[in-house]
Amino acid sequence: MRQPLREENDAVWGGRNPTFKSNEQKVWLERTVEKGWTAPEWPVKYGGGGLSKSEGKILREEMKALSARPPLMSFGVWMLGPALLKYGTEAQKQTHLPPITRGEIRWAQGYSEPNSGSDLASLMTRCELHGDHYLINGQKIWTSYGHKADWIFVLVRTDFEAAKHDGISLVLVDMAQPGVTTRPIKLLSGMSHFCETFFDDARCKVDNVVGDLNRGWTVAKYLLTHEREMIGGSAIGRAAMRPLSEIVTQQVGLNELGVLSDLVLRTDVVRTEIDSLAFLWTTERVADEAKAGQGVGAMSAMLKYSGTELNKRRYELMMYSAGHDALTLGHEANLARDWLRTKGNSIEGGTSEIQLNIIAKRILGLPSA
Amino acid sequence: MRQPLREENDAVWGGRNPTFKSNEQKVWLERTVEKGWTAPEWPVKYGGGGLSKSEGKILREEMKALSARPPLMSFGVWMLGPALLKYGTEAQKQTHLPPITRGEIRWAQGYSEPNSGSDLASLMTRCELHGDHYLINGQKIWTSYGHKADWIFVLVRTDFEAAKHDGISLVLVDMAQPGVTTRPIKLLSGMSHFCETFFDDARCKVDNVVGDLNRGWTVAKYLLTHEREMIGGSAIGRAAMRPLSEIVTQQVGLNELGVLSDLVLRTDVVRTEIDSLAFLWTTERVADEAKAGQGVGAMSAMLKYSGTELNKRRYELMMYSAGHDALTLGHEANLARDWLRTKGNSIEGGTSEIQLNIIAKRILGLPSA
Amino acid sequence: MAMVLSDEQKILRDTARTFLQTSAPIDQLRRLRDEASADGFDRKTWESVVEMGWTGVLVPEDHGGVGMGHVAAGVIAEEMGRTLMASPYLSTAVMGATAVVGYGSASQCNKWLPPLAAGSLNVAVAVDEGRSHSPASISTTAQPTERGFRISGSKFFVADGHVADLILVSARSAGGPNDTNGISLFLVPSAASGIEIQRQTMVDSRNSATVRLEGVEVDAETLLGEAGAGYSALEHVLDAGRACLAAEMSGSAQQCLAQTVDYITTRQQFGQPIGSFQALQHRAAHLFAEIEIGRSAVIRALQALDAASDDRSLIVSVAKSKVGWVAQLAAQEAIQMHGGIGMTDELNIGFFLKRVRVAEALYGDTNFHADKFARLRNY
Amino acid sequence: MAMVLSDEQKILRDTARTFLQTSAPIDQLRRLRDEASADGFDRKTWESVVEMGWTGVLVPEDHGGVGMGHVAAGVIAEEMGRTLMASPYLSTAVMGATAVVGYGSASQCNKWLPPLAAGSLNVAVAVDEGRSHSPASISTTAQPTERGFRISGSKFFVADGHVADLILVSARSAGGPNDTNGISLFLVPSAASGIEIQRQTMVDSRNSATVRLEGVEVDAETLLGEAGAGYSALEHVLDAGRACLAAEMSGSAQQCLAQTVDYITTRQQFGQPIGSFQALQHRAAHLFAEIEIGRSAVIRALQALDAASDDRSLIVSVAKSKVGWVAQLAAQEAIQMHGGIGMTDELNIGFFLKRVRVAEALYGDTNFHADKFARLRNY
Repeated sequence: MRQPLREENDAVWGGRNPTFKSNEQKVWLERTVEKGWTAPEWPVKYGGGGLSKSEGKILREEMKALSARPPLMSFGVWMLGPALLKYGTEAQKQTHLPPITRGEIRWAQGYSEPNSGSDLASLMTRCELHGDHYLINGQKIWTSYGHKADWIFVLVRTDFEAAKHDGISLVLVDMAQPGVTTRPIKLLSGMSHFCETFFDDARCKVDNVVGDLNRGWTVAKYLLTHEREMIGGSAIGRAAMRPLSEIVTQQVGLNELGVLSDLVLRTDVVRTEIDSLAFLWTTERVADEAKAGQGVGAMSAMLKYSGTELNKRRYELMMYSAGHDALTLGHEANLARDWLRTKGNSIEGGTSEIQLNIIAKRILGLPSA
Repeated sequence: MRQPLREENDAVWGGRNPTFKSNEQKVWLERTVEKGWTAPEWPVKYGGGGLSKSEGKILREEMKALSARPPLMSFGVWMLGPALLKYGTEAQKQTHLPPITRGEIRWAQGYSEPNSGSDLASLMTRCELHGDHYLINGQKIWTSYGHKADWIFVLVRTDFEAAKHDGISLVLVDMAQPGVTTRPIKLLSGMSHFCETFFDDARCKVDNVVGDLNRGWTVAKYLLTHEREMIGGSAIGRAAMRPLSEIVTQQVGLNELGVLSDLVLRTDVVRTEIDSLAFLWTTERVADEAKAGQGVGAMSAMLKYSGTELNKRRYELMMYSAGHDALTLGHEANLARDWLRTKGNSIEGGTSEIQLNIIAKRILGLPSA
Repeated sequence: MAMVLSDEQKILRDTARTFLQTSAPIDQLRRLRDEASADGFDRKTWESVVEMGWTGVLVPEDHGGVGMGHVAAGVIAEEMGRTLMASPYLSTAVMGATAVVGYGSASQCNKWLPPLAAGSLNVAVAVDEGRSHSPASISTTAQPTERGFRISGSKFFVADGHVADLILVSARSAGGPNDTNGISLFLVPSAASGIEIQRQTMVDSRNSATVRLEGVEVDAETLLGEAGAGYSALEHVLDAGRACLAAEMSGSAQQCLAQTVDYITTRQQFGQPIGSFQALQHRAAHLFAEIEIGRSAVIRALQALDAASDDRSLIVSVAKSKVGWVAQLAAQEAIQMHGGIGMTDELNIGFFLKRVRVAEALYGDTNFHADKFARLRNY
Repeated sequence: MAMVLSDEQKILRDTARTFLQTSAPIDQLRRLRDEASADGFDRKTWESVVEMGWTGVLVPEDHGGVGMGHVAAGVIAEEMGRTLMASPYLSTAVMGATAVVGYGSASQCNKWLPPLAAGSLNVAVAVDEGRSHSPASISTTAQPTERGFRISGSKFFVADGHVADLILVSARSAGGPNDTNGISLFLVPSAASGIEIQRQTMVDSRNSATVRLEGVEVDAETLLGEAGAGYSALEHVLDAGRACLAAEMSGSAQQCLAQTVDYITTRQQFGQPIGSFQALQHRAAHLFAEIEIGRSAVIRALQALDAASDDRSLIVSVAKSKVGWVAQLAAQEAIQMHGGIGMTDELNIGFFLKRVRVAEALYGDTNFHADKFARLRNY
């Protein structure tokens, strides 16, 4: 397992029907679960490793130094867990956290709706009390791996009279029931891991509301911060990848003076490399500042914005350097597919425009219109 | 006079107290005035050349082919004249147009106010009837060459009850009176041709209102189109200047492979040259389309926006190529002064932001907030 | 020359727009892709194109064409760019015609132009041999034989090569790997013995082919122009293709902007159309300005081809480089402004992103032409 | 190393900020300019700077300094960038100290460091001879003599050269025009016979000088390090200067953004603060992101100097190139967002635009360092 992941398909996601590409993957997950290292900084009683932030950082660095693969990819670990730890009841924590750390339950995120994209709080999925449980009706979209998930955390409207942000709740729904169906959405890269998820009298027990009823917006925002950090985290991974110039030089070659043969491309590559390094250091600095209790909370918006825009630039330049080869369908490196996929980076998880709005308002304090 | 203008200071602006740097300048002006070629397309009876648009274009091209200098720089010709021809009374045309064509009266523009920049229509300069004349009180800013002008066309508020755009009039005011004073504003280049202009019970005859009273906003907008075209026109002049690459190559030199020694700068230079050529052709195309009765009226906003942004890029690259030399005060080429001056290009005559607003709303038809 | 369309060209534009939007809307390309069409284009629509005379747009009337010139050819390409009609138009009607009309002998013109104009002869241009466009870097050889030449080599990224009847092949009859001297052009029937054509579907759902020539024996009549002196003809043919690709990309960019403006005018978020947000307005306005600037470069390049201007290469490089960049900006901005739906295959914009990428790479990407421009200006 | 300031460094930052905003606000620079000050900096303020120990920031305690390191030196430079304090800090306390501390013999350290830390010795670095920065392209010669060397040549753009007591001169004792071998460094008293120093006021109202050396006789003791092997020492000294210039520009960029945010929050147009318009919000937010990314590069570069990292040159080039670009963006955006008032000399932003331009050019502009980065990565 000491090889970087090459594709998302190679990763272990767990769940009720887990798939492992090799026995090593299974063993690696079991060993890390024993140590609580699928969620190193969670309390031991919930299946975590009980490490402090500093210890967690050391573990991550050691793992990175070993080129160890992440044992488990999990929206439960990255997103729902932190929200449950902060806002969940003790019973919710005991019920939901340990299966997450063991990779037994795979979670999906039910946030966006067809008419509520950037304006998330305008969501209209209905959640109404019906005896001792809720009935949920509506549609979510951009549910990542919704067709493979076991449970879903869903933003729903529980008060239709209240102001936009005041009638929203976050509920936990088991997807293994007839009222929940999913349909994959084909992306322009030809791939599809996003789904539409439909709720048709889907049931949810009353004790599966996270935080106070009608106060889900607070929980939702907290969870979004972790989503941005997760995306920022994958940006770190990308930035630490093979230097762009190495890839480009191999493709394009050097001229008699020892500089890249395509002089115009060289300028774009060097600027992108400089920006990438400085961005990589920024992710480190923001993490160090957070650890030191300094820094600004909304910085995750800045990392999400700059990291995804930079990743798009990186792939554009890789496409230029690969030339005609990459434009052939079925080209073995699948570069074109990955390049097309990057176009969604600045849309999913909050568009670049939304991140800029957050920076403008929460960090710079600029006035609303 | 078959040498391009090197500096604005070299130009002939006319006026009650005209200055000529040489007798040739004076003779050249007199000769062109005789032919009506200071305003080639105006009617002969108002001192113009009586040429059609096609003939005017031929004249301009021939002048350019001869490298002939413009005989007269004149806001009267470029801006006020077209507005008077369209909206003025016969008496106003007879009174004001001939002195403009002869370079006898130099005009200034009184539009912006300290609190009415981009939001021009919020202007507050008062114009009130007082017997058989108006009294004007208020302050204008960014009056180009206000301290050297004889008359000024001023946007004033004549109805204080009406909606913002409905109480504005355009009036013509003689500056040779005690109620009008000017004060130059020092720009960051150290130069100053902009003024503040103060009106303190300045007088203006009732027949010096252009167009209908309180309907000045229509005239004002028409006049602004001509201002943008004028700025677009100077952009043409600039684009037709010595190619950027020639200047840069001379400064920076070529390497062993015959390409510019500064490889990174080379990329920026070539992209700017490509954009400049394509922009130059766009000014020609827009003119050809206008002549053919095609095209979009608000295109002047696009030319103003792109032309000024391009000019800023051009000067940035000239600064890079000149290196340390240009950073010394008193450097003979005065490049730094001109570079600093370009920073105002995208602000004066309507900011780039305003031009983009115009394109978005009037050309693309995007909705208002 | 005034940079406006003549009345004749305007009629052509309006006809083309109506025809293409009715008979070859972008859904046609989607269908061809989803059905994995063997031809990669719709034969029925192509027949209508032939009937309208578009295949003869550059062919003189005395050879069965309509001889309307490059501006007209570009008008058609621009309209095709709006609906992304797939067809051998560029290879055949633009580049093939430019080659034969410009450099063919009387007998070559008589032989090839009438069927080309009549739509019964498809041409493909086989020039590149490597990762990226570099027309002088070829190692395909043409050795003199008793009856003509023997050609051997491999050509990649040959647009529409799989449906070509005649292939324009550049081959080296003298000189070293990057010499512009020593390159000869041949009009080789695709059915000639020793030619192997392998179709490759591209990311834009259009076609290109790998063409392998193994000791292909051709007679002297296949030589276009003079032996060893074909490079300037090749550049001319390529420039015609580049200018029309720029026209096509310009049409695509305009379509991306138009669709985006429509979308943001109607899509509501935060209680108002997102097109009322100033940040999107300014980006759309900036894109509009860039598209307009690109359009001027396109018409200038097409006029330069018609006028056989000395500056043709420089002007064409401006157009290909500028519009290649602008069209990518347009497609990217269109996706971003469409938000979530912009990521999906369902939205047509993805087709534009893909086609523009391929068109931008074809016959020299924006960097290639920027570099060429700089070299033409000696820096 | 964690990329956060230590407690000691935070105290230094707070002290510096308070002092500079009180005692050396930007109006000081305006006054120096308008009065055409002979020194080009304020002697009284400089005395306070000396008292606070900033001139000794890189000088070890046993030579009279406080030895706080480059991160601390950068913290001071960054705060100076916020108010544009003019002083010989960079030449003397950063580059002069780096040279002597890093490469001086025991006797040179004993001789020069105590007065340097005590503020009684100003140093200037004389390296460039041409239009742009190119430290190996020198033709100033150092010929061996009986008692030492004879130095001849002309140096341009010597920051603070007119107030220097000691000039660090790079001269060629062997090798051709662009060789990095054969360069020697000398600590030459500015009073030495044969030196002519001509002050030049720069566009940023700071000073630089032309230093001409005509057969200047110096003894062997003036040689810093080994003869002919001075290039790597020179690069080290320059890197220290470049990193602190990046820190200074980062401070200037942050100040430009802060002033702009203040302005657009209050300036009303169309009945609302212009800072509520989304286009300006997004541009300000983008600028914020760029400034933050630049800040990371600065602290990383300063840490690399403290750690004597092998990657020092590469990291410093990232910082100088990135921040040089960001600071120009910040000044330009600040002017544009201020609108009309942004064009005037009355607004302080113009001083930032001018200073950033000079700082960006000093010791290699953003293109120079981009190119250097690419060469260090072998492409």
